[in-house]
Amino acid sequence: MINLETPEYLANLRSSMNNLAKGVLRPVARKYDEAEHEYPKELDLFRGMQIMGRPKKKKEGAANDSGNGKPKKGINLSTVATIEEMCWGDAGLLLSIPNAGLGNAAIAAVATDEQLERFGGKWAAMAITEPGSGSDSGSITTTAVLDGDEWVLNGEKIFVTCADRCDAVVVWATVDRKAGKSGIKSFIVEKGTPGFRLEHLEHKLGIRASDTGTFVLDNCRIPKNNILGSAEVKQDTEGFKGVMKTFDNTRPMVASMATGIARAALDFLREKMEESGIPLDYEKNPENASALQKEFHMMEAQLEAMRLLVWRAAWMADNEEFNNVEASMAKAKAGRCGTLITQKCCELLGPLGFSRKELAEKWMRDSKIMDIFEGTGQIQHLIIARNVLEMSSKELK
Amino acid sequence: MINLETPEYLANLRSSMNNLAKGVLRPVARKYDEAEHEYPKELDLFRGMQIMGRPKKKKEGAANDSGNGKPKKGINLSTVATIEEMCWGDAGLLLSIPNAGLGNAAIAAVATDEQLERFGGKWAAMAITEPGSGSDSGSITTTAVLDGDEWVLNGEKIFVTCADRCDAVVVWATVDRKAGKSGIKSFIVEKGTPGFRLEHLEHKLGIRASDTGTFVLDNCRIPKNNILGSAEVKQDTEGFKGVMKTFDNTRPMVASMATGIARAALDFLREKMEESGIPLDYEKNPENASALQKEFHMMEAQLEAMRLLVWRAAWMADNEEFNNVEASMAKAKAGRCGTLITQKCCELLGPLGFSRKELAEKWMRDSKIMDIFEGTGQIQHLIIARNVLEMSSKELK
Amino acid sequence: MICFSLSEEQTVMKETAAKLIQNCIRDNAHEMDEKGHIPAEYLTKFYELGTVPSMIPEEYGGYGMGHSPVMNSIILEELAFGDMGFAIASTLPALFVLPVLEMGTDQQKERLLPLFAQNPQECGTLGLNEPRFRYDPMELQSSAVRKNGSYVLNGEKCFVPMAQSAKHFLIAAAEEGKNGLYIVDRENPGLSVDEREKNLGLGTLENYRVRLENCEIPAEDKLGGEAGCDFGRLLQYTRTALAAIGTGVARASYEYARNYARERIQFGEPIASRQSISFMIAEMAYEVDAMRLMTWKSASALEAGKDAKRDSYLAKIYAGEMAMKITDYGVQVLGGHGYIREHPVERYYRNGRGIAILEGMAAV
Amino acid sequence: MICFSLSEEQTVMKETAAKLIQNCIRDNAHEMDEKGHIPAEYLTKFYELGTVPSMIPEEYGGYGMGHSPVMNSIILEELAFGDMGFAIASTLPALFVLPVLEMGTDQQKERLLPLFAQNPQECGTLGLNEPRFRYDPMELQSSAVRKNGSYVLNGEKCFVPMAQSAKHFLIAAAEEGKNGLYIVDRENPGLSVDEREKNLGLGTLENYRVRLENCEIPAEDKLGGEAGCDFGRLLQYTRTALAAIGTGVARASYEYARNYARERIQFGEPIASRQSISFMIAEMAYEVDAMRLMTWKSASALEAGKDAKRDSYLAKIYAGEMAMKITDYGVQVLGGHGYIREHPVERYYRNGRGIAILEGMAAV
Repeated sequence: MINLETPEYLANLRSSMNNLAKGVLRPVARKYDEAEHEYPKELDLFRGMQIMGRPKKKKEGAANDSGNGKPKKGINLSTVATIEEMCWGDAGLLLSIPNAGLGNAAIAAVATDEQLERFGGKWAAMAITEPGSGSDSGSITTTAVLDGDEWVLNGEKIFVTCADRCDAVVVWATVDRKAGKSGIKSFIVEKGTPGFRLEHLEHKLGIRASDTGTFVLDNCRIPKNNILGSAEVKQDTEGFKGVMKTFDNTRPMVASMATGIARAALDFLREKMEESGIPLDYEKNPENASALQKEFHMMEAQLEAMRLLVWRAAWMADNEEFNNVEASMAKAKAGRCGTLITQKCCELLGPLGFSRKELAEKWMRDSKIMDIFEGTGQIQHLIIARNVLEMSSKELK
Repeated sequence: MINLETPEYLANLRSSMNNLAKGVLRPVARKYDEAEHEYPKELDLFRGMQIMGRPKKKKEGAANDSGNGKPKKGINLSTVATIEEMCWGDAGLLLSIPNAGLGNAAIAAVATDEQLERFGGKWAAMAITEPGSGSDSGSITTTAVLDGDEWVLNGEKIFVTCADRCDAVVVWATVDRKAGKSGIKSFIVEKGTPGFRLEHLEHKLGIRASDTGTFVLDNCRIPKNNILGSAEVKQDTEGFKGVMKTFDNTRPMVASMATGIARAALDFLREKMEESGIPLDYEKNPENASALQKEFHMMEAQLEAMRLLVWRAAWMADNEEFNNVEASMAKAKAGRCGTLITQKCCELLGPLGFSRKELAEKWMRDSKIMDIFEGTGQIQHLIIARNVLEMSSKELK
Repeated sequence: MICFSLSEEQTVMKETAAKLIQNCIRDNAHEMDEKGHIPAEYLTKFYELGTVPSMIPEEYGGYGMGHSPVMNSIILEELAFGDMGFAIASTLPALFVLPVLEMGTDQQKERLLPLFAQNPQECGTLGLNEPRFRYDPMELQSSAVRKNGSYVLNGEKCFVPMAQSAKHFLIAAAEEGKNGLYIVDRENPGLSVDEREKNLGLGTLENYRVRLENCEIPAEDKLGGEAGCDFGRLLQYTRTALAAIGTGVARASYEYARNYARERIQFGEPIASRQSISFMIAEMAYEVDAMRLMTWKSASALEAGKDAKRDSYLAKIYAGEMAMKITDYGVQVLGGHGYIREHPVERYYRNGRGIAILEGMAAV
Repeated sequence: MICFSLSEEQTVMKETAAKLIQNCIRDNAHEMDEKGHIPAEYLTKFYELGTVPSMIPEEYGGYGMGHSPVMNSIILEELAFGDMGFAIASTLPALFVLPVLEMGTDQQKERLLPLFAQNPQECGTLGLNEPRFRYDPMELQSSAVRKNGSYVLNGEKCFVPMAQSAKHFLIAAAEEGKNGLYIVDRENPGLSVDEREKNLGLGTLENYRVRLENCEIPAEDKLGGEAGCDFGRLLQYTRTALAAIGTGVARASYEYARNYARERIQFGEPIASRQSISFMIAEMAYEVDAMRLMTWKSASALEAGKDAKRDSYLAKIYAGEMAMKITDYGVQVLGGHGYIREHPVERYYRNGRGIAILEGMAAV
């Protein structure tokens, strides 16, 4: 039965996570924006905590299943709610939380128990993009060749989040270039492996607390059983689709990041409006309001829409419904609108929106990445369009 | 030397045309919106006038050439300025002005003196679109076959403006389907020609004063010398490009229609704002204004941008500069923004924007066609993009 | 617990409404819109579903099934997916009954509810909107003045649905700056129904201007009695309803444009194969979903008996904005064909503009 | 007569500015932005063009070539195409000189103009903006109070370019609600230059907070003397200038994104072959043109000596809106690469936000 009232457990979770974000992240948000590439040592606090809510072992995932077909208190919904609050605190810092990398998500999703044993406790980054492949994940050229008991990896990976701080990296490589997408597999490469080199760290527009780097793999040899999933190259692209499916979980997370940042900007603007004696009214004709009020309300509505699309996608994942298109909807909407909201807030804040004395300008920089990584807004629109139009990637490029 | 001050002759022209629009068109705008398909007899007044400024004879076009290389008082700029004022009065009525059809423009542009003699005084519509071809003018299937001294035409043409009222129609047909675009020629078909039938008139969202119809050509025989331009099919597409080039002149006209309608809506809104004691200020920080003021000012700015893009394209035509991309820019911008402005005005007007007691709702309906006919906004963006990116129609579909 | 999927009961009701729309409205809406008339039998078909007696307590002759804003939102979307005017016309009895039921005095309920419980054709309506620039439902110009044992109403109302046939009116007016609702009978000589209105949209629906000139009613006909009613609550119900209707109109435009884009061939391929078209379709798809979720969030709060002032306000302004945007896209996807009244997207475009402008045309 | 093309003189000047930018700024802007510093020799190169002495009459030691808002708009766009901070820094002398020249008393001109005519490094600046929410240049909080033969200024200014090096300040303050400009020397003990500001954009430009605490100046240092100056006219010059700068920033983002889209291969083709990318490029192209035309329209009115209140206001708000939109598109076209500071689009994005927020940073 449709019920979009926020349940109490979630309201409590949001409130406690917001306190955490307010107490721990917000106070150092500016510090690590300025000290780019410096590890935010305040985050050590989170090493033991399961903030991103990822199961440590395969079997654990089923624990939440109440087994009676009723909606579940799901881990995905809790996770996106947590992420929103943390990003309200600081998005760059959230992305730097130890042991909560995208690689960890991939490992949690498909690793064997043996692999979980070996890598579950490590901070794992994810390396997909290459200089020549951005949105086009299917065209990656990093190769993995089996040589005896080892895979030999060669290639270059860019835009790896937590590149400096992670313990291991999940690297996407092809075992058979002729096989196209079906040849793409992922491999766990530990830091310190000979031939695995962190080339440099990027200087970015925003989320500067997060370290983004480039890796070079130069005849890098890793154990044979460091491959995630099967080594078999199937004729169809099911395998690749399986890999891409992990994004169905991560896209709502990124969308929730966008929601958290946008909310931070709106909360700040509301504070300033209240200080200036500009009340917010939710009853009168919006056309008769001041420009600030009307624009605020419209942004507020956009924020609600973003969050609801995110929560729906997460709720579906919790209830084992296929949420590919809903995940992209959340990401497309939140990525774009989060960017626009933070930009507009800076405008409405006037001089306070341009000065680095306040965080508003930072939110405008941080939020921009949410419409880009984990698939740009354009890629999300493609996914949605192909889905609702029932067109293949050949019919709709 | 850059000078975008409106010259006095143009200001005078605008003012007198606005008086005409206010006195003749505005009073019957609602009447012919409701009496769809009825000929607005008030327009007979314009039969003798050269409102749309098209030369009657080939040679006349050169008369404005001051010959000293200085900017000219051009006919294109005067025309778009006139059109804006007339559409401020009523767009559907402007489109119904006798002897000022698109077909007349085509005849004026390429007819021989002999053809001018025969057809110059007639009201000529233009028939391009077919049920299967909208934006894709190159794919038309109406055929023209030379049989002795006559062309035999077969096919169906839709969306013909002034279909009922015109005396003749310029019909696009192919003389050689294998030749693709180079096979496309235009022919003057007079009303009453056997085999030439007005099938039906359309009921439209807006511009209802203008009669839009469908023609069927069923073994319709016309004299051999009713072809406009050469009958020869060249290997290249220069001929087709030449035909398309007439649109470089008409796109700014349509853009100016959009500008005129949008201005009508803004003027009405301003009037209501002034009556309500909401002054317009052009000095204070727009962020501190009321929602109405801020939105009004932004729409006003959009309107200025629309008009300047239109005037530039027209000025270039007057000065014999190739204005293909600028014409599309004017159309893309004005088509889209005109639609948005009229929609927004209805919103801001509240109940007055929904009632047919006022014209605001009509302007919202009328303006929508400006983003569609003479090439949709999407087609205009394609033209602009191909041009600035230097890509062919194969490279950028 | 939070839940994004329909219950079995909700699914059944949604499908019932969808079927009715499919059978009676979808193919006839254009003709209804041109003629400005909804055939009575279509309305009867909806009345037969018994939504009004359902919500009326047994003591007043109804079925006493309660009142579900979420269910009503689901139904309204389906109805508006068929036609916005039909959605308003068919749920009009509820728009009258709901305020009486929720905020009326016992005496008012006793007098009015049995009429609607027993006769599905009983016609009541709500006069809220006022025909002026800067109209604000929270700052009504229509006035109610207490005069001994009665109230005297003055003012002008627009967009009053089916006023010509209505026997009972709820008239919104301000008494010393405080908004209230006043029950006025059709026979009251101070109430006159002016000419039928012609509007941009809502062609199928008979809307009228209603004039109140020294219209005197007994004091006990002020809804809720001396204390008056919770006018803000009424707006919460009606704004949520307009958001639901906006969702339906937008979805109709979206689905039509989506199907058209798949079938229409230009340059040798379906136009949907061009990103400029397909990205519009994608945006339409997720904005329709967002509108629906905003509606349901507001309806969920109402259903839980909570204050939905903020939720209903945001749902309404969002739906107002997006209904226009999406129905505009709908016309644009069809290009020239979208401008011809044979295709329904132009009707959705006209109706779509109404969501932001109108207030109080339906309630959940 | 109306004319949309550049004269020979305008073309020459435009190309001169473009060449300077190409040689000194385009390749160094990123480093300048990161280091927060513009090498003095680049500024000198611009000063050597003599734009400031050109506009100063011969009687004050200048060339007396007059002052052309259109020409200045053309130049500002080129400079901002290189870097927004550089555009402001290099034209800063003109921002000080112009109000003195147009609105100063003879005595003020005699004292100040020769300094700028003779020494291209003479540094004056304008303190207009105030660091607060709802700041409005027409409602200044900085105050000027007449006290016998002097004025006492109080207030806080932000975004004051190169205040640390400036010898002369024009401080905007309100005397009994009427805005005026007050000439303050660097040495005045009531004026203090606070820390250099860190901002979202304008990284290359040294901006400072300036504090006025009971800052006393002789009464004759009120610009324009007793009667004051035409403050609204100053805003017309500065708003037109910001529109020109916005055009330059937006054009820089547009051209970079356009070239990138042609070269970047994804899915086997240039990304420009996708409509979602190429339509952004098209929109960028015509909006840059629209911004420029709005700027030129306002500049044409100023050049003709006409009131440009409305034109300059509309040009500025349009440029504010579009500079943000276009520079956002610029980053989006590059995707992940646009987020890396190696590519200039992120700098344009940060600077682009400034157009709507800032006032009085340059004059045409």
